[in-house]
Amino acid sequence: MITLENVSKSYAKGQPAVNDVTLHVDKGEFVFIVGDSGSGKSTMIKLLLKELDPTSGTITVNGQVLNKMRHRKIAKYRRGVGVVFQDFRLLKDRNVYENVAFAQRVIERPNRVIKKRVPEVLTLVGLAEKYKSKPNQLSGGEQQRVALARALVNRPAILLADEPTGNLDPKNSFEIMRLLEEINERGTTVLVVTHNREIVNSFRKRVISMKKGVIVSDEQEGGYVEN
Amino acid sequence: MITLENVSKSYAKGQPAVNDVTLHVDKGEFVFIVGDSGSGKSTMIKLLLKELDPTSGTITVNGQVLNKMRHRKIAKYRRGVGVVFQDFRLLKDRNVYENVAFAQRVIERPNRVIKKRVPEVLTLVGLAEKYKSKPNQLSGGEQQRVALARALVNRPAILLADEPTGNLDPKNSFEIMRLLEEINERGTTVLVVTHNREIVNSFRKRVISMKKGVIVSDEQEGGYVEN
Amino acid sequence: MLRISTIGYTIKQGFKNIWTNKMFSLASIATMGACIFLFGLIFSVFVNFQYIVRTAEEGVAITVFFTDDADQARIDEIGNEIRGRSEVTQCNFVSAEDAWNSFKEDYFEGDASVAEGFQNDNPLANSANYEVFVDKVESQGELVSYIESLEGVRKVNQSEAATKTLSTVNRLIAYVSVVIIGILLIVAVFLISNTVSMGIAIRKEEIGIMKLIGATDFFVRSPFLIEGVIIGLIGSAIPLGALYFMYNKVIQYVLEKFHMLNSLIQFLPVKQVFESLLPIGLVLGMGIGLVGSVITIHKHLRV
Amino acid sequence: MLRISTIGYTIKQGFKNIWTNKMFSLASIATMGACIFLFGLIFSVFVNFQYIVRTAEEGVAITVFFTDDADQARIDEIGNEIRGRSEVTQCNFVSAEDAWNSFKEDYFEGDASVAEGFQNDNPLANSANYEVFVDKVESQGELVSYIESLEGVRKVNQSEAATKTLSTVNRLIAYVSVVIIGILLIVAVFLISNTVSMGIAIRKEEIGIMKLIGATDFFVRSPFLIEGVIIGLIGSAIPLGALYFMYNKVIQYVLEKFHMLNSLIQFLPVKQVFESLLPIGLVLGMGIGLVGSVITIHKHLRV
Ligand SMILES: Nc1ncnc2c1ncn2[C@@H]1O[C@H](COP(=O)(O)OP(=O)(O)OP(=O)(O)O)[C@@H](O)[C@H]1O
Ligand SMILES: Nc1ncnc2c1ncn2[C@@H]1O[C@H](COP(=O)(O)OP(=O)(O)OP(=O)(O)O)[C@@H](O)[C@H]1O
Ligand SMILES: [Mg+2]
Ligand SMILES: [Mg+2]
Repeated sequence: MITLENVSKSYAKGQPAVNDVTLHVDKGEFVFIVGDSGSGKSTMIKLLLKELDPTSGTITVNGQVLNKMRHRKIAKYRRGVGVVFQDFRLLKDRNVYENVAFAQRVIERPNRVIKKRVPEVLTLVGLAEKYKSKPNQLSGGEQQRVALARALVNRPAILLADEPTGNLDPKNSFEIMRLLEEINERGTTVLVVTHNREIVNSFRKRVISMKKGVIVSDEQEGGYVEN
Repeated sequence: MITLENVSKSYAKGQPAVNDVTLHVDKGEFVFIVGDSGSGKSTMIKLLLKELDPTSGTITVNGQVLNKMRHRKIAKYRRGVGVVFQDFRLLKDRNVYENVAFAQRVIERPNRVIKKRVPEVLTLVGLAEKYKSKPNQLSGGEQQRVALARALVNRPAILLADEPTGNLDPKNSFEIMRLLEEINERGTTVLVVTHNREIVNSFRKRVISMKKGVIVSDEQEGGYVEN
Repeated sequence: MLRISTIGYTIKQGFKNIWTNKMFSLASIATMGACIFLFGLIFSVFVNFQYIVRTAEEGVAITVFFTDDADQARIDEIGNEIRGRSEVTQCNFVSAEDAWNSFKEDYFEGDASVAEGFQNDNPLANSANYEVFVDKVESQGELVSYIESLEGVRKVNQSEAATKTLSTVNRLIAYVSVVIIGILLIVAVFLISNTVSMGIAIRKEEIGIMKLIGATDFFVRSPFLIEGVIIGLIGSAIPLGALYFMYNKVIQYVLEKFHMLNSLIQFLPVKQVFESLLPIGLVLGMGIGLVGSVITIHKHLRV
Repeated sequence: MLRISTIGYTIKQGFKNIWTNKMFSLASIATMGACIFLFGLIFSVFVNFQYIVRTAEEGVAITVFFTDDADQARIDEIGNEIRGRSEVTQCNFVSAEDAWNSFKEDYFEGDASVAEGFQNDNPLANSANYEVFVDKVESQGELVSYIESLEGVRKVNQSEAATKTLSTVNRLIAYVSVVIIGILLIVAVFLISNTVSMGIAIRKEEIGIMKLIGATDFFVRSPFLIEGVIIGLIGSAIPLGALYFMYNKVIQYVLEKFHMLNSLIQFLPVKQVFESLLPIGLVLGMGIGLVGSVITIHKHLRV
């Protein structure tokens, strides 16, 4: 499903943020990515979404080589990938409903479907009542859950979640993580970047650990790796 | 030092975000504030900074009643309070150094002092090398540490930190928390909002727990309270 | 290829953009409005100037003199023939006495003593004539040939110098108006492009987010296009309306302030000016809005 | 009260704001530039028009006629006395023959046959005169009284109609120019205020953050003021410079295109126009920048 071959990404001269990473994730896998602050986890997520292009190496997702993808195809590719951004990236001037609906509009779902699907997903993340609020009228955790709802609403084949529980209390975090597990069980490939040691340790999934842009360990049914 | 008497804050009609809260924090205390997503923790921080005014009740900080404070006095009051915002609120068009220096410029520190003090604080949070980067060239955790450095640089009498380790790995989180403890030991009153159960449980400080805008428990040397 | 719901969404989003960024939209509309207002103002002024010059041109008469053997009957006949021409608006007989009197008025400025010497001896005895006015200066040449071919006509004077001067002034005014309007248009496109740029700058983040979620260029762009067109239309409709209602007031004011102009010049009626100004203004506004946003979108939306 | 380092920071920040928001600053400068350019253009055109009208006014001569008993010696004396006056720029003697010849030219347009009747009998025998030109139209009245008081002077003609027409045209042009420039200024302040608003809108978040960190209103505002002034200065200096270099080219072009104007009108030298346009333009630009930002800051920065 996802293959990285000798992928490096340098923002400027000096130490690359992602350094010669080779990695394969199968369809339907659930992977935790852990690592220090600044070790290149978010950069990897951005590479997979083709928000950034690698300085060297090849990224293949679903048989498509991202490096060579034509400009016209990028939008279509991204529609198959659900992303929770570390900084949420909600549309500030639209309310919760419109933020989530936007992902559906982009794939030209008819209004009828949108009207049914969006409230469903908002209920799933516990925000059904807040559908009319603008992002700046939400608490940090609520914004994070809107971002998650938007990533889920299209039932994407791949879900990339960058720190999806950083602003959530432990109970909420566990619930959200169980939701991701459930989605994964229905066939979605899930990559979760997290700092939450408790969660990583209790879910016993594949854990990829990064340090200074390099993968330092990759364990099936692993725990949180302390560097 | 900090006294709240029957403080309520409603953003709109319906359930208030902070509901009839009465609370006293002594000078030099270290307090954790915990609670579900949306329980009113950030709202309380915003009230203490006079970013928001309460709908009813009185807030007194350092002998000054915030509700009655004149517009001209607000800036001066805020200079005595260091804040780490949940969403960082860094100045996007300035680099790390300028972001931290800004807090010093505001209190009209001479350039000579700024040039010495800012690198010191950046070293303290582990960002000495990144001083030239703009916020959007930093990882989530790095941005969070810049926000912390900015809150600390003026050695404020009160430190309010809203989820200061939400984007940090466990090791970094513990280090930062130990830094806050140290600052507290030097006399600063510290209020930390956090979801990190491990940290709350291991530091054994006063823990105030909120639920739906109400304080549901307040323990000295407490642990993380599950609702 | 496009779903109806998508088109609906796009149009709705265009309007919503305008509403959400009220202040910014207002600024754009105001910029546009200011440009179109100035355009309309200068357009009106110059259309009127042209009209005034035209009217003045028409006031330039052809003078027809007669041979010595033409008697009054023949002269009357010639008058009728001239009046029969469709391009002739007026044909006045000026007797030799009239000519002499008017000459005395003009030249001696009522200084009777000088003129007295000629009292019984009209020096312009030979100068009875017709003053002929035509509807268009262009018709003058043909008419002159025709009149010259009539029997009993000694000479036809067309005051070439005056005509030339007027048509030069006319050309000069046309040039100046074209230059000023041209500059204004460039300024307008420039300002609008800047305004749209800023609008996009304000929403750069939002646009980036949309693209990351999988929105196509077209999907992101089209609301901006529609926004540009709407702003262009509103921004031209308002100043045109304002001009429409100000027009008569201003003319009235000018005529009051400068009585002596009353007899000299005549202004175009507002209806006639707006017959061309309204469609030109609206199309211009819409065009500027569209061009402004197309250029800017193309420049800035390559995310 | 203010530390020097704070003042330094403020000014530096003003320049930095401009640099950081390059695109936005450019837009502001361009907006300002467009306004000042149009202002300068219209200013130049109307200053020249005024000048041309002035020149034309001066071309209107006073005509001095003599009594029958004034012989050539007395006439020469009168001429010397007139030439002695400081306001007189020219004083030409026109003999009766000259007057008659010029009259024939003017009136009969070279049609010799009509004039022949008078051959040996100049009908204007009495009309030898001086054509006197003055430096300022205002001096005319006084001069006329003086000349009338001279012995041997029968009559002084000043062509009142022509003078009146010209001064009316002059007033009309002044009015139109004041109105257009006034509208332009309002438009300029408006556009600049909008541009500053947008600038503040773009940085609204940043400003909010600054305030939460404890920055005073003054600390937040002053860089914007300085920014406004700098943008105003740059935005007026550039178009004024452009106008300065275009001025002569345009005049040359106009004179080439319209040969006949060459003799008729004379343009003001660029130096003389810019003596007033430059300071007015710069102060205007700075003022608009300052006023625009003060108004907007006051409106939007009450965080
Ligand atoms: N746009 C950029 N320009 C320059 N450097 C960047 C940029 N984005 C990130 N970096 C640097 O690249 C490194 C990796 O960043 P990245 O965001 O991938 O870290 P991360 O693993 O997500 O960290 P965190 O857990 O704190 O979010 C960091 O040192 C960061 O400063
Ligand atoms: N500006 C606002 N307008 C309206 N409602 C708001 C606004 N800000 C916050 N709220 C609501 O008030 C409640 C409390 O918000 P607050 O940000 O204080 O929660 P919190 O305890 O900080 O949550 P979290 O842990 O998720 O950050 C939430 O339900 C939120 O939706
Ligand atoms: Mg990250
Ligand atoms: Mg919060």
